[in-house]
Amino acid sequence: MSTDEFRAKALAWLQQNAKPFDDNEPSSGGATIEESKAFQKGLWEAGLAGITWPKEYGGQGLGTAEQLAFNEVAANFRMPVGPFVIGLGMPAPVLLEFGTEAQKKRHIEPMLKGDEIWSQLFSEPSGGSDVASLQTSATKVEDGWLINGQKVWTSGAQFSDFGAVLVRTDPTRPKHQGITMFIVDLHHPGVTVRPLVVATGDAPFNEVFFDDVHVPDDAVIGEVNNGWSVAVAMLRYERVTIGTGVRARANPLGYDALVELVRARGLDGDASVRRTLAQVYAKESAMRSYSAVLHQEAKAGVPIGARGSAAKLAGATFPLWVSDLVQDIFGEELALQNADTLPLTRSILAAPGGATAGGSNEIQRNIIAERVLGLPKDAGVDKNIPFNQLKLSK
Amino acid sequence: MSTDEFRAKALAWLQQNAKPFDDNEPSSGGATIEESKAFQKGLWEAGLAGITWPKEYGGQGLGTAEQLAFNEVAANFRMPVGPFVIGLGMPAPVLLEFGTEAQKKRHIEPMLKGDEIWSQLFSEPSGGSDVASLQTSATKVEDGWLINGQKVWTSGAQFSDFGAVLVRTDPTRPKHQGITMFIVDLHHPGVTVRPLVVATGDAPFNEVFFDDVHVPDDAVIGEVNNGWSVAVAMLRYERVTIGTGVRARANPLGYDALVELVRARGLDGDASVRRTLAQVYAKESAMRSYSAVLHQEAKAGVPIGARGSAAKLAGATFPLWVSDLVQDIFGEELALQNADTLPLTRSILAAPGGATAGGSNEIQRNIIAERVLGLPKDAGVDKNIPFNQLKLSK
Amino acid sequence: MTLIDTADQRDLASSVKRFVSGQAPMSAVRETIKSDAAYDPQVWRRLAQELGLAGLAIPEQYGGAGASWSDLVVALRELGAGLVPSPLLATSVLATGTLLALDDEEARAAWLPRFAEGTAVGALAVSEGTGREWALADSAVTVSDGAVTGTKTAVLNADDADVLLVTTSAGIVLVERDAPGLTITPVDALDLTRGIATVTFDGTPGRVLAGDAAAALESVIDLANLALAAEQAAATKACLDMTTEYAKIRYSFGQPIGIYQGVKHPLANIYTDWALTDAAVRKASESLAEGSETASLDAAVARHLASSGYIEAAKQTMLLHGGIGFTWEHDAHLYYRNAITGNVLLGGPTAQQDRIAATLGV
Amino acid sequence: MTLIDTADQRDLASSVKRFVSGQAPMSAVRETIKSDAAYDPQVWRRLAQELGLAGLAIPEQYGGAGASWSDLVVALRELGAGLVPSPLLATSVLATGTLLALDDEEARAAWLPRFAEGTAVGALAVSEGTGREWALADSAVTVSDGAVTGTKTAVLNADDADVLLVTTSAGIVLVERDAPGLTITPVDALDLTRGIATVTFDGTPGRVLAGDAAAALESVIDLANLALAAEQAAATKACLDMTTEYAKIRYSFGQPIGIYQGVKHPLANIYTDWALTDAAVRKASESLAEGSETASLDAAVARHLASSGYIEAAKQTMLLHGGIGFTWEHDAHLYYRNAITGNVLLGGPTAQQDRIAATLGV
Repeated sequence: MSTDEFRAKALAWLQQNAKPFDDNEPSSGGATIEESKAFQKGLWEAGLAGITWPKEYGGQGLGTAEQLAFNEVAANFRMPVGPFVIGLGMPAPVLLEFGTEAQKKRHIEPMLKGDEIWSQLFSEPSGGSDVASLQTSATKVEDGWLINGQKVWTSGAQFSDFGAVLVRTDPTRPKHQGITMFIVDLHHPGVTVRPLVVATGDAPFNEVFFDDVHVPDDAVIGEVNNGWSVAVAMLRYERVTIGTGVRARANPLGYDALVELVRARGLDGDASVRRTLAQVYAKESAMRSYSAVLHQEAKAGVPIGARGSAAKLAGATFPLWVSDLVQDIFGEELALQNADTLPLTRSILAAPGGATAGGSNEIQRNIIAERVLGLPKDAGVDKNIPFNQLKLSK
Repeated sequence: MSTDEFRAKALAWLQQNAKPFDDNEPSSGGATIEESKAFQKGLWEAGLAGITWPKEYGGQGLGTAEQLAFNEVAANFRMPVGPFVIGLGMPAPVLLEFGTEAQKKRHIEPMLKGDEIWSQLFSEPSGGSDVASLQTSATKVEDGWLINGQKVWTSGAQFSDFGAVLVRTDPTRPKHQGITMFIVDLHHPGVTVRPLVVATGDAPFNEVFFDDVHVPDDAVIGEVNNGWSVAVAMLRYERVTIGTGVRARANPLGYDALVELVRARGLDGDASVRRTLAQVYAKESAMRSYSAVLHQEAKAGVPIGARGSAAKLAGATFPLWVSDLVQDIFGEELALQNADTLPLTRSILAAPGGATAGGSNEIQRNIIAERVLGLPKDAGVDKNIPFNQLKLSK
Repeated sequence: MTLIDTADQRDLASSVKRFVSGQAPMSAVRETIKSDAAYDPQVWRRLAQELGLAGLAIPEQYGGAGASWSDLVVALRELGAGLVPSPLLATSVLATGTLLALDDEEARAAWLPRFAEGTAVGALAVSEGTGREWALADSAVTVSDGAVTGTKTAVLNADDADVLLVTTSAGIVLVERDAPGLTITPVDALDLTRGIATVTFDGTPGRVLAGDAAAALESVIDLANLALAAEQAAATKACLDMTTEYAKIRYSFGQPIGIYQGVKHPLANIYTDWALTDAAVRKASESLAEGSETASLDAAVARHLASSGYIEAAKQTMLLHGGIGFTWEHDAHLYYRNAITGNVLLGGPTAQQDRIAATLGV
Repeated sequence: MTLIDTADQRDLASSVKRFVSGQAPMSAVRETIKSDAAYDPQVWRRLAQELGLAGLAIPEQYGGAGASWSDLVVALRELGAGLVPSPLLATSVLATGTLLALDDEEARAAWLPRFAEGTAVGALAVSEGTGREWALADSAVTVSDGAVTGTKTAVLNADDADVLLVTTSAGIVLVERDAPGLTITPVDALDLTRGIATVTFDGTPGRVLAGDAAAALESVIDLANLALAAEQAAATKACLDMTTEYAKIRYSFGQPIGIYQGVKHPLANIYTDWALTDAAVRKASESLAEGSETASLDAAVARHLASSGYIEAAKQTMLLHGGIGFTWEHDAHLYYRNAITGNVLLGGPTAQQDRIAATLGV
């Protein structure tokens, strides 16, 4: 099948099975988990899931050309695949890269078919930007390991079947060297998932508690005490996922949404409001152009390196900046939260969380300074000290 | 004599010998060095110089009350004492604190009488904020020391008779422990003073070169290799001098000057220009209020500590901020530098220098964070390493 | 002009601070947030009666303590730092300030003593939407034969008020709580610590108060600016202190995050802006208390700086706390919500700048 | 739309870069600054002839290379990074763009070939002061019986021009250098690398050019925005590179200052803003070259971001270099002067924002 034929096949299937994309609705279209599972299964059955993945594990064994063709076509449809984005974006490619034959055989196809939903469990309350300081532990027992501790900021844990969980297996080694990644059955009775309510009042994440959760020896992804390099690989996939994800829902702090509200209030005659909107448009437009530059460079084989951090930083600071500007424009109305301004205030409150997720602004600035500009690295006092001698947050 | 009598005496002398203060002229009134010397001599002869200093060295032996009374009265007059501000503000009190009896007898009275002008020579090209990394050296010779090296950012060196010069006398010790302060005769043939042209095109400072400049053993202020503590004392006096100096000339980037230009151009009908001016006024007014708060607290015995750094930081960032705003207001005219806008563009170009002098913004932020907020100190890798093993700027 | 607290003010500040930490700590504030009430009536009773804050700036002849506005500002600072919900601003600043600035002895005699003893809550209904926060001559609320008709927005503590002072095109009108045709609808406020409502009048009986309404409103604007600025400056400092303490105990890469200049420098900037703002609030407080001719200017300057500085401090508080600062359970968002609300209520950022420019005569 | 340089553009960029470092390095720029001339005629001759930049975007029928504006932008970037004084912007962008956008074959045939070979300099005289940088219909420069009267400000390279294109209330007028009643007065420009003059016409003979002047000027505004933005973005990167290198070799407290987050983070911010701006310039360049309907919008966006980003980068370059960055001998102030000038010339910051809003139809 030529790429064009593949594209036509994808288009035909999507036209039959998916709704056209609508900027004004969430891309998931509010689908239930069951609906999402059915959609994913349909995708796989149509040969449209795991396009570039090996056939032996349930993939289609096709090339990048087909993947790009699919992405192009799919951008115009509402894809209720939210529950699978993490699993297929991060744990699955990591399993393909580091997993045992048995692990790949066991998990990849069920993930592609929508039968298994996966989460990624790295972050801990005391860790923050310093993921490698994680304290959740796995203690060796006769027939495997016992996991105890807490993870946080876990998306989708409430409906996930498995998690890729990063834990400390040897606290006497320096912090990066005593970490292991496990496959954990999240239905284990020792696992408690609790929704995490954030500043907006929503609960988009979970806290996950592990209380003597037993995992067998063959649940290790990669090698024992070599989990950090597996985690680094997974975070690399995370960046790709974030960077090339499905078109986001129209941003209430973006130009399009703001200009509509401004017009509805007749504020577009005010010169300073118009100038503010111009500034918002300019920055947003430049972010789009920069993203296009990076994509074109990647396609042309120019390494992107750490420059994605500049896109992340710009994307994180944009809503924080617009948050101030909208107060000048909408004034009192923002304090009262009517149907019009609720999306705005929700986005304002969510912006600091968005800036923190995936690495704080400070971390991004360090990455840009060190890896793009080549400035010397932060002193890094903790690299070679045994973990159990390190100072940690309480 | 009561404080009121002293105030009356000061007022009478100033009314006879000084012109009233005028915001629109430099406080020195463009006096020549000779005129300044004559004025200073007159002040001393009238019993108005060295008010709180011991009589035995030429001071008046009076109290703080008299000093404050004089300051109050003098604020309304133009005082052509510019050439003496540094000498009397920094080296003189340091000599009184650390000098030998002979040094005090030799220098204090001539300084008070305007017969000796002094400079302070600490900064070096490679040092910057890190003054203690100075490289100008003094080598022990039989009858004293030979000084070689370069100082920079020296005010008034071109008309100074003496300098308080900080040099390295033992490079094998950690950097703060091998420094000595000397009294150096700036008329020595090995001393070369070269004006330093800055970004504005003016030359308000000098570079001073030392080429085998011999100083006798009794030119040491304090003890050999203990010069850093003397320097710290002098820098403390510097802050006092800066903080309580004579009222500055109207700032071209300040509200008063800007509103005049705006009105002359009929721009005061523009809402965004008016708002910009409002913001400038607000910040400037708050800086004045903060300065008043600190003065009132000092008077009430509340320690100011490092909070002066907040005033310094605000004062340094203010013109940098206004520099952007005036471009919005005056547009093209700023590029053309007519008589009206020349003071503006000069101030814009001078603002980064003003921010750097007396410690960069970064240093002030560190001081505020560490000494006011109590955050942990920067790692400080160089405290205990012999100076000649330290990495230095080329 | 004395910009530092007097001994009496320091004592007052300590009493209120002690009260806040003992009787209205953040855990109690969260209880109030969870409840339907805008504030805890017990806390208000004690603030009003035990600490005497409700009547602090009310003249003795009306049962108050006859202290100056600058004393009340000291109390507002401490309550603002703790985000303590109370009708103090609505009653003892806005409503009291309005009655004192007008010239209606009957209204003063009827209400100020009850305000002073904390047995009545007053509200000032001025706003008619963004850009019309201080509507008066151009108000769309009209009075005809003693009947008020129209709508007011963003009225602080309206739902708790026993009496409403309403700006109308006919002047300032007094409406009592039980008047017919009065509808008070609490709104879903961004700020969880303030009670805010929309108030509609439909032929509601009201009495136009005697006195120069425009002049009175001018002085109430100054009071509102000063009071909000005082609360905001103190809340800014609370955010700074909270974040500074966190930066000392939170470790990242083996060191407390407060050792990194990426954390130090934003905190130093917030400190510096706060220090200037605090000084501006002190200046405005004294100006108002002394009746200085720069009182309006100083109050608007204080409010402008306090509003914008608090927004930045609260935002950085969320950011520098990392993930934890984004959780509902952390107090950072309560401050951020309060900061945004204070920024846009009773005259937003551009309104303050316009007022500064106007008072400067630019 | 291709936002990354083509192979040809990369070659052109390297040639110009090599030329700048070899023939017009900062030491040579400083010599030019010291001289009375606005640029080094030798450098200009070689840029124009050897590198072929003067005629790059001029159609082949007029002796040019017939390349696109996006190619010229590549060259402007490299010259902008080195602050190389030259009349390229005045002649090959502003004057050439004006002639190409009008419809006056006589003028095109007379001047474009000379521009292309670098033997004539053209200048566009448009501004009549702040806020009136693109005066045309409302111009105070008038034409009566073929005689031009009035004054133009901030004319780039007017003193070097062989021909001036002048916007007047009667359209765009061509005035030759030797015309009587023409007075060109070089001004004391903040930017030491640009020749700027005031031009007065006192009954000066001039010919109104054929074509839609208003439409032509619109497209010249876009070209000016794009060209300035390209220079500014490249100069921003030059400032960033200079400061980054310095941060690696300058030691303070025993470490290179680039290890401190207080230095790292501002540089990372500048990098990020530059990366976005550079992308915006690329977008605008392609839009203009392709005649996209968003060309005006994209050009104004690029200029708005480039102007403000360069100001910040140049200012930080002075600041982060500490004392040395404040000396005359250091190049930082040359960039800062250039940044401020580029920000306010040919439409200042608010004008760009207004243009963005207008093209967006807000």
